[in-house]
Amino acid sequence: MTVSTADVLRWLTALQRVYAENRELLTDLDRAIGDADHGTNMDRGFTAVQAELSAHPPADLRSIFQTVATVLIRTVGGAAGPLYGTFFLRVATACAGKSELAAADLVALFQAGNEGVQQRGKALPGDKTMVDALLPAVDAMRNAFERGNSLAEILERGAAAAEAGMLATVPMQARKGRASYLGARSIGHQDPGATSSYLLLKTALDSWRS
Amino acid sequence: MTVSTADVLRWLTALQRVYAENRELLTDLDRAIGDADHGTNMDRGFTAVQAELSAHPPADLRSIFQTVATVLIRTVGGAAGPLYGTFFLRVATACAGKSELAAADLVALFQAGNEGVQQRGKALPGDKTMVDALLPAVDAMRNAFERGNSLAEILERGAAAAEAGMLATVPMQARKGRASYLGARSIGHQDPGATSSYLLLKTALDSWRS
Amino acid sequence: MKKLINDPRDVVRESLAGLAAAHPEILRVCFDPVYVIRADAPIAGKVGIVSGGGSGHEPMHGGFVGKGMLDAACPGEVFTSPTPDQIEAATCAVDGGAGVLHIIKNYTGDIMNFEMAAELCQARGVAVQAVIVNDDVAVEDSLYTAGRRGVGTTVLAEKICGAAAGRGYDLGRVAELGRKVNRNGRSMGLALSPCTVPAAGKPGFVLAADEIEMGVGIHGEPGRERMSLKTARDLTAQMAEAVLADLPFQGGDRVVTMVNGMGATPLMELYLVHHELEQILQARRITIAHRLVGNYITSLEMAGCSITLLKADDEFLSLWGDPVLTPGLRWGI
Amino acid sequence: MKKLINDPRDVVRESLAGLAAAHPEILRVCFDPVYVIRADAPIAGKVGIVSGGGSGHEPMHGGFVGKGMLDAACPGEVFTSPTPDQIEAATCAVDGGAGVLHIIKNYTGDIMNFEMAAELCQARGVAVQAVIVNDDVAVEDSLYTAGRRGVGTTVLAEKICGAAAGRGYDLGRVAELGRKVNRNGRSMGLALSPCTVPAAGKPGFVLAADEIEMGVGIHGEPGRERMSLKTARDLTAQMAEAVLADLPFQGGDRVVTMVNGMGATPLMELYLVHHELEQILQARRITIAHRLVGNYITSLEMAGCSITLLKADDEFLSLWGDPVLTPGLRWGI
Ligand SMILES: Nc1ncnc2c1ncn2[C@@H]1O[C@H](COP(=O)(O)OP(=O)(O)O)[C@@H](O)[C@H]1O
Ligand SMILES: Nc1ncnc2c1ncn2[C@@H]1O[C@H](COP(=O)(O)OP(=O)(O)O)[C@@H](O)[C@H]1O
Ligand SMILES: [Mg+2]
Ligand SMILES: [Mg+2]
Ligand SMILES: [Mg+2]
Ligand SMILES: [Mg+2]
Repeated sequence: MTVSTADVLRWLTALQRVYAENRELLTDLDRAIGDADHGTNMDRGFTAVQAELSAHPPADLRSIFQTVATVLIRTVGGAAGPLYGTFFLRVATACAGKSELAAADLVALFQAGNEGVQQRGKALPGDKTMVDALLPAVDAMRNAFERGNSLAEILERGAAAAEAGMLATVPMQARKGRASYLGARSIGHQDPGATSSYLLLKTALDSWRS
Repeated sequence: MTVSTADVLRWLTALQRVYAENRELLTDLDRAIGDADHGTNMDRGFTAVQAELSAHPPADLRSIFQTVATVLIRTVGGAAGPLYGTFFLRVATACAGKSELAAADLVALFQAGNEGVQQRGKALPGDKTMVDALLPAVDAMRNAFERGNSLAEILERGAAAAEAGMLATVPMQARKGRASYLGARSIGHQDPGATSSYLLLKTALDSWRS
Repeated sequence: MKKLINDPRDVVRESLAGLAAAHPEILRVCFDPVYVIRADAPIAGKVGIVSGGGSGHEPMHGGFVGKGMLDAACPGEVFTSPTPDQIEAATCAVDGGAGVLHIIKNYTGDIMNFEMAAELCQARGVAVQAVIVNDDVAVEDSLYTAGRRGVGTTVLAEKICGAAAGRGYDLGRVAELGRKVNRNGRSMGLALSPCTVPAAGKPGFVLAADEIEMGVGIHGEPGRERMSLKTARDLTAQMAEAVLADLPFQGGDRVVTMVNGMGATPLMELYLVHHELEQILQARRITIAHRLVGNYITSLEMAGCSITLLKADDEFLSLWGDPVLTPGLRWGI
Repeated sequence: MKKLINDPRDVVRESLAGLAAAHPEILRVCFDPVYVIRADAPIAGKVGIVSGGGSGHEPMHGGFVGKGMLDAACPGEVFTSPTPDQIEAATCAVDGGAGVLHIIKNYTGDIMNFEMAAELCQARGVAVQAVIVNDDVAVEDSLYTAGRRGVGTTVLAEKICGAAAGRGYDLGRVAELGRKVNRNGRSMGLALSPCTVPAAGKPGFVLAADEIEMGVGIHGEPGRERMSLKTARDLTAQMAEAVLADLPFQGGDRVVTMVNGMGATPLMELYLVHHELEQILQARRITIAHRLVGNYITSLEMAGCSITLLKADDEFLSLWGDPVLTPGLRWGI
């Protein structure tokens, strides 16, 4: 089983719904250790992505992700904009020439995306950022792939690892981003960006499992 | 029995205490139909009067009231400053040459004070102002005097009439001062200035009755 | 009560000390009695312009003292008129031999204190004339009230009369000009939240979470109605209609507009309201010649805004353009 | 949430439309992408000065666009960094051939978005340099944080760099000057009340009736401590001590001071705080060469204030005096 262009578009459509539904949640998390806008930012960004994709449907996978990246960069702002923008820029490059994604492609693709986030933001695991959800997810997916698991299983492992990574940010002290200004006061709160990153993977699973 | 310079000074000392004690009450009344400062204004004024009287004790009755007037005009501000200032200016003039006040003097003195207030503020009875307490008090004192009542009785009638006049302002619609901006919304509230005027007479009674 | 103050009784004086310290090149503050005066007053041969009123409306009036506007301002206690001794001292201090104009907002206390002061000044041989500003359309005028309240037009009158005095208008002409400004200016305001007089310690009124006071006075006096919060578009339209209908302003008129913040309303919202106002006026073919957007006549930390429109003729517009150098209003210098 | 707005999603654009309408002689606003630009940009041969950041801090940054200060400002959504496409468009639009300086407040989002934009501009052949302002002493700097936040010194850097560019400094020199301003500027603020991002609808934090946040950030970020309200004297002293000790400022220093309102604090209180600050500095024989008192870098309707001190040399002071004509800061023109 592989992921088709249509699957990718379903994923992005689902992401708009998911970030709209979790807008308050993400903003509340950001209120605790940031500036109360992460939910609004993500919602604004993925709503704009949908608008752009339906206005000008791109030809292939690469240009779909290229569009996602530029729209997010243009509309999200804050820290999340350049970070998720870079994520999808790398994903787009990783899709170059592909018309559908096999298990290996998926792993490579999320890995490239996370590398982009780390290069742009210089965050390391444990800094209490989206990297703490993305990196474990990528590792889990790679292991599952190497153990020859199915695409659905790979996505399940990825989402599960992302969720664990997201929850693991609670006891962390932030070392990057706005939350780092709180020093020890950032401990005990779940990181909004790690949460939106978990939703990214969880939604991929839900959209592609079937 | 007559009112001596010492009695007048006791009255003024008592007035400082009375307006300090009723500061919140007068300000709350002014909050309902004005700008929430009448208590503060009266307290500030009569505290300054005491300070001035003890710093430079005036020689005679006239200069005592002259001092009261100029200090009130200088320190009270708002509508009450010029009004009570004019009140005591006229009282001072009415005391010219006197070293103590007999019943007739007292009546004439409060009458002169009220006339000053009316000339300065152009208020008529029923306008919901201090005049609604002062004018009935003056009339009652005059009647009592003409009926040959004692000074204590005259003061009692005056204070009682002032209190009735003060209470009578509740159903009135203000036609002068800040409260008039409320139109019909000023109905149902007791006028702060009528209340401070009642206190003026009530305190004279309490200070001189004995 | 949450304020950046020390003893509430010292607020006015300590704030004035800060005003003086912040603008030594523009003004001085005298403390006994209290008034704010142009650093270079008196100006020989120039009509002096003096205003005043309760404190708590900053930058009005002290912040409008300076070249091209006020020669002196008399601040009373918070929301309480200044006293005759202050006004007398300020008036005599700025008299350059050409007399002094008093610009007074129409409140019983202000009127009576300025009246007493004028009597004292005239006794000292200083010619004084008064302009009474009563531009608030929220309160209906009638024989049975103290009349309309003086609000935003006061700021425009102080600028225009200040410029005229600078050009050498004599006392009679400056006074007539001030009355013309008042005749052609109208204002209306609203409050989203109340304000607290420091000495009182409690809000002057209370509004529910979704309630506003339409037509509020600058001391928190009630206005036309308590109503529920609407969009900036609807609220601006409601204020503008009331102001436009009152003069009335008509198509082809040129106006000076002021969108004024009550104290706690962000500039972002004031610009948004100004945007709505411009569209309303454009639709009626009323031309905006000059505009002010900001905090000019405030009510402590009240949230809300007011709109002032002045129907302008060539004289107003020409005087408006003259240089002005005050803490609150500055251009051309 | 009580605000004078329409749809929360339109606040930034509608407010910018009002800014443009209010100051046509000074600036224009472009909407796709969104930026505020000097009416007469680009100025051939002059280094362009561009700043930007989240909206909600008005007049910063859009209100500082104009002659002698910024050539363009890029407003993001409320409290959210602007995006690279805005910054790229604004930068290219103001480039007069001498390159463009980006003045950036030290927030991860701002840094990353300006970085991406700079890459895009350089690809288009526009020389770009950046000055990062990180002057907030409330947050301890360390290898384990994103570093200190950028606050009040940004305003002073924009004025001084704008004047230098007007005098013909080249890009390298203006950038170096901006970094020198940042090295010599320190700030600290406090909040008496929180503020509400329109799109969020709820306050960013909550304070008890007697509580304040000492060292608050301009987005409502927590500072050094939650403490109970004290007198303006004590609070000013606490902010001043933190600022003075950090550089450190010493007797004999000349400084430019800014007592800045967070949005809902009356000017009366800001002047009172300035009065306290002047006394503290006098006692330490620190000379105030220039002062600002007012709302310059706000946080929506937050109540509170911040203090900024800039240790000034002759170059700063001379540039400070140059004429400036913007909606938020104006003199000499
Ligand atoms: N340097 C960084 N690297 C990776 N992720 C980061 C970094 N800085 C911040 N983030 C993520 O961005 C999230 C905040 O995003 P958002 O609230 O949209 O931006 P902002 O903080 O500018 O308001 C944080 O929860 C964190 O996960
Ligand atoms: N024209 C007037 N004549 C007589 N009394 C008046 C007049 N105007 C106002 N007052 C009195 O003044 C009182 C208000 O005084 P105060 O609150 O100290 O002044 P202000 O209204 O200026 O704040 C009113 O309650 C009323 O009794
Ligand atoms: Mg955020
Ligand atoms: Mg009152
Ligand atoms: Mg009053
Ligand atoms: Mg943000």
